Amino acid sequence: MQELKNRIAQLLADGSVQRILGWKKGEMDYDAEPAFFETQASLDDFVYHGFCAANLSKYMIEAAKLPGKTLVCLKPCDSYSFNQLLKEHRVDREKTYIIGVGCSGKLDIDKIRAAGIKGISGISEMENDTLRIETLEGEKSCRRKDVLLERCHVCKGKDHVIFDEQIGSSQDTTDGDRFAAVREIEAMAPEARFAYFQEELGKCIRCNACRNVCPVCNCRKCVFDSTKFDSVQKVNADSFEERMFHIIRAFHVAGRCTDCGECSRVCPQKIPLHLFNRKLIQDINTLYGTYQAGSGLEGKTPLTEYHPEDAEP
Amino acid sequence: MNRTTDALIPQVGVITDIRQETPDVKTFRVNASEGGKLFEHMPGQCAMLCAPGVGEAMFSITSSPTNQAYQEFSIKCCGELTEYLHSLEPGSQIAVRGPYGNYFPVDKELKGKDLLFIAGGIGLAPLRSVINYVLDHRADYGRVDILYGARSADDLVQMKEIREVWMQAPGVHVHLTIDRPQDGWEGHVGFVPAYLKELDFASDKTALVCGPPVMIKFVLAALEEMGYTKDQVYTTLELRMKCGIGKCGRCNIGTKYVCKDGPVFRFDEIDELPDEIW
Amino acid sequence: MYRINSRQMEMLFRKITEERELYLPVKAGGQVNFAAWTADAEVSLDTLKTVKSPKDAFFPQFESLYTCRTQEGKLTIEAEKRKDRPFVVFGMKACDLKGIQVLDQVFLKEPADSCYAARREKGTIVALACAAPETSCFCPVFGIDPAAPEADVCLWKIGEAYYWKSYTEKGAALTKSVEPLLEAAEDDAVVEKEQARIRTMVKKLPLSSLSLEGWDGAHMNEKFESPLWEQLHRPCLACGTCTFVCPACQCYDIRDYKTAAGVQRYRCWDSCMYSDFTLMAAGNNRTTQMQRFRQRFMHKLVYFPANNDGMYSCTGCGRCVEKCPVSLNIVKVIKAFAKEGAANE
Amino acid sequence: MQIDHKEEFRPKIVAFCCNWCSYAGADLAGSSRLSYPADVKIIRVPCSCRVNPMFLLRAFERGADGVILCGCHPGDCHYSTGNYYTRRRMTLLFSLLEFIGVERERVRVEWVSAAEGAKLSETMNDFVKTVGALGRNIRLGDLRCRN
Repeated sequence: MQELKNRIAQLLADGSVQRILGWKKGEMDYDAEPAFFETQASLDDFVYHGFCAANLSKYMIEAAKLPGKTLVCLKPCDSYSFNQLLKEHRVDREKTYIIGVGCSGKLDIDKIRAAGIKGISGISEMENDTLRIETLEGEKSCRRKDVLLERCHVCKGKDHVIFDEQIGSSQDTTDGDRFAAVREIEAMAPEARFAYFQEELGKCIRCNACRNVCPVCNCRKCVFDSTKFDSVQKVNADSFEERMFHIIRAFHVAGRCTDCGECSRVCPQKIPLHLFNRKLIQDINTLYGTYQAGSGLEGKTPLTEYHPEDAEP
Repeated sequence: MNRTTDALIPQVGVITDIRQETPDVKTFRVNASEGGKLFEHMPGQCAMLCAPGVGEAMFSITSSPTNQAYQEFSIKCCGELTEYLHSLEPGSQIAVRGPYGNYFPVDKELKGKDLLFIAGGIGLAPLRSVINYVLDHRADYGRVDILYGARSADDLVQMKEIREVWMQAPGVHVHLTIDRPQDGWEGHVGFVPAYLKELDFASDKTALVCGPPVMIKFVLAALEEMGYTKDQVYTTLELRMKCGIGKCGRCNIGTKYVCKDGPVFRFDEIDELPDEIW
Repeated sequence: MYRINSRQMEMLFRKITEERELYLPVKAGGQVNFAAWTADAEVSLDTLKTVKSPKDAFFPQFESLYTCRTQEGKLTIEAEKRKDRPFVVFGMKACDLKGIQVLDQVFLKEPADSCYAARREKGTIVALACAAPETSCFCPVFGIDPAAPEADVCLWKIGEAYYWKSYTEKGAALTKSVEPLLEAAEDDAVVEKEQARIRTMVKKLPLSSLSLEGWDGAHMNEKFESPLWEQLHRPCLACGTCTFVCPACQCYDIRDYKTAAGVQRYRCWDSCMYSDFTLMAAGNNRTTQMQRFRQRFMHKLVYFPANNDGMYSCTGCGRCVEKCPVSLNIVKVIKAFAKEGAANE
Repeated sequence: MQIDHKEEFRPKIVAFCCNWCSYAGADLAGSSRLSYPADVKIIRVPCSCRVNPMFLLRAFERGADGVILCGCHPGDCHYSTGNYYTRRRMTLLFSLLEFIGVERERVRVEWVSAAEGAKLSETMNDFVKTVGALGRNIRLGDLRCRN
């Protein structure tokens, strides 16, 4: 992290960039928040560690409208999101300086808690892929790979698809099949599938965190915020409404979703929202050829493209 | 005050008359479905009008409490609900709840004072209630000056009443103005704040102001220039409201809820609130 | 005081539901939230914080107010029936209870909200002392004692037993109805020892020493005009997570839904973080996210206490601390102001 | 839904028909005296491509038991390529609906030209029969919209 911090401090000092978009130290070791840094003094609080999971690319939509250049720290998976935004002309490349930061997988505080470690007051990442956790009841430890975010087990790879420079090393964390869960559900009977999603989506509180965090959910006005529309953004009065919201949201990002996994990470009720996106990605791959949103700037997306011999619905 | 028994449940109101005031303002007369008034109110109070399936919004009651027969609402067509209301015919039924909020202190601070009413456009609606109340209790108040302006002569509301009642009433002086010159208009031309300074009223009056935010801002500045202090000036605010009883949180400004602690505020009270009203 | 073995809880729930509805923390889809008890529900009383607060039991996220029907030009308005069945909310924590007291200040103030008032009247609260407060908790900051929730009935779980103490008439009535399952216990010392343990633990919590100095009506405009808001709000996603998990947030929206049986007018929770919160045809007085963000914290920490004898509209439950997608929360806001204040001195 | 009710069940069907082909096809069916059940409510759209997934879900929300989308044969779109996009969209949407456990047979896309009155009639009859056999739509409706 020190190398990264030195470099951004230098770029800020020599006027190459006007501000840094990175992560700021929180109250605890595990609650770093996205932040803009505009002065050298403020950089004291800059951090980059295993809990810096937030994807910063979406902030660049607004940041790119500010005067001057913004330096943004992007993890490998975030760089796909940025690329997708660039492709959709939502960010300004000229006003962005990208440092591709290394990534050894991001950590899930809820998984640590679920493992029975309570009263966490401090966490340090050790060399040997373990975490040393200070709790109210004394010191504990756990293996990194047991508490990684779901998305890190099916990582797209540790290469940045867009960057100005890269800093820091990465470590491969992929040990799962991205579509395994989708296939598992497909193999279930329709009634069981329905019951499964009923239970999962039934938890939805319509906080809109999944939508607001999603880099490609960037419509200026969301259809669910429309006053003309009686199924509104704020409540699931009927179990239909949560299905409606999540189906439409998944469909609106179909072919554009880079599978960054932010929706599932931020869901306060831990709904596996990525399953919808992965199902669509899997279908697109099977029917229209393998496609990874955000991997490049050229070409059309699967839903803005067609082939005369496409499969029938 | 016979408020609806349950604060959130409206009564059925019948629109018994609709008057086209200007191209985009209509005045609706509302009665209870069994006849008579829906409730008693005080000048400056508001009520929630609801067209089921379309929406619900707060409107000031423009008729005076001294009117024993009905309540009136002057409504400018500017959104979904108001557009729908404008499409209604007499005899239509709507849901009404209220009255809500405080009122101009006609029974306290305003008593015995010379009153200066300053209104712009549809902003006359809440003041009209006070003006007619004052005219019906003429002995309790001093001289009345009414300064009313609009974009054009066609946008002045309640002209019939202004000419036939207010202008004829003893001790009442009406000053009309429109923003731009217009054929057939022989009165004053110019913005309300400028005309106010031109008229240069004595500074011992109590002023009641309502109109578009920008007008209110400049009127206040002009009044201060003329020697008025903020505790001599009242206005009525409009913010988004849903419940009308100070609970839903929408019209919250600082420690105040406009629907319950307002809509009528004295300017020195507004000054103490965070600068978030306009 | 009474005692009941944790193995007997199932029977207790069954007994309660003979005469009353019962809401308690239930695990569904891996998450624990307050829900109606059923024989096959996976009850999780040991869960410290349900995802949503139990305010739902008194102020549901969705609630129908009345239905309008128009037939041949005649409008009829039929008010929804108010809650008329007694119910028990079982296992509320001290912070959630405080949340209800905050809601009381809003909804029971004249003119009282009849839907809420009916639920308050019919509801009996059985609270559970917090055996293991988390590091995200900061209820002592608001004068809350998690070792002694002031509910109709309070429980302490000690070993395999729940100690049961009733404080109010409602509590006594509930106790009476389940008395056959309870055994009398004169173990005040045991409970006091447990309370002392909890209080010692609470003192060690990292956020429990937060200072609220300067958060009052007297500093309203100073706080409002602070340039800090501009910085603080920047990571905010404008989602409603903090609002919807909060036990003390009470803002709501009223909307229409066209059903087969007429137009249903319902109210639902709203969030001051949402862009349409103050939007009206004539304009919007809070157009930026900074203003909306500021409103949430100013309301909780300044406007509300100024209007309610110093009672804050935050209970230190720490749900927003755990759930905010970008780890932004009320604690960080309070600390940022404290830091700024110290720097300016 | 009880089996013994099945006999009396008449499904509500919403059909989105392209103005340039299937809507005219429905006209032709009418003038050729080919019948299709009155339970099918046709909504005319300028192109099958106009149909947003939201339209389908709204139809279900409001009580439809089945939704069918009819457009020009691939390659014959009045606007050249609209129906090609429709095809991809609906393929993905239907697959997603099936994924969450909604009966696949409740939704269908059919290409019907203006000359195919008979095909339109057959398609509608068949669709009504298929949806009728499935029974009432429970998984994708808003209960408040039920009578």
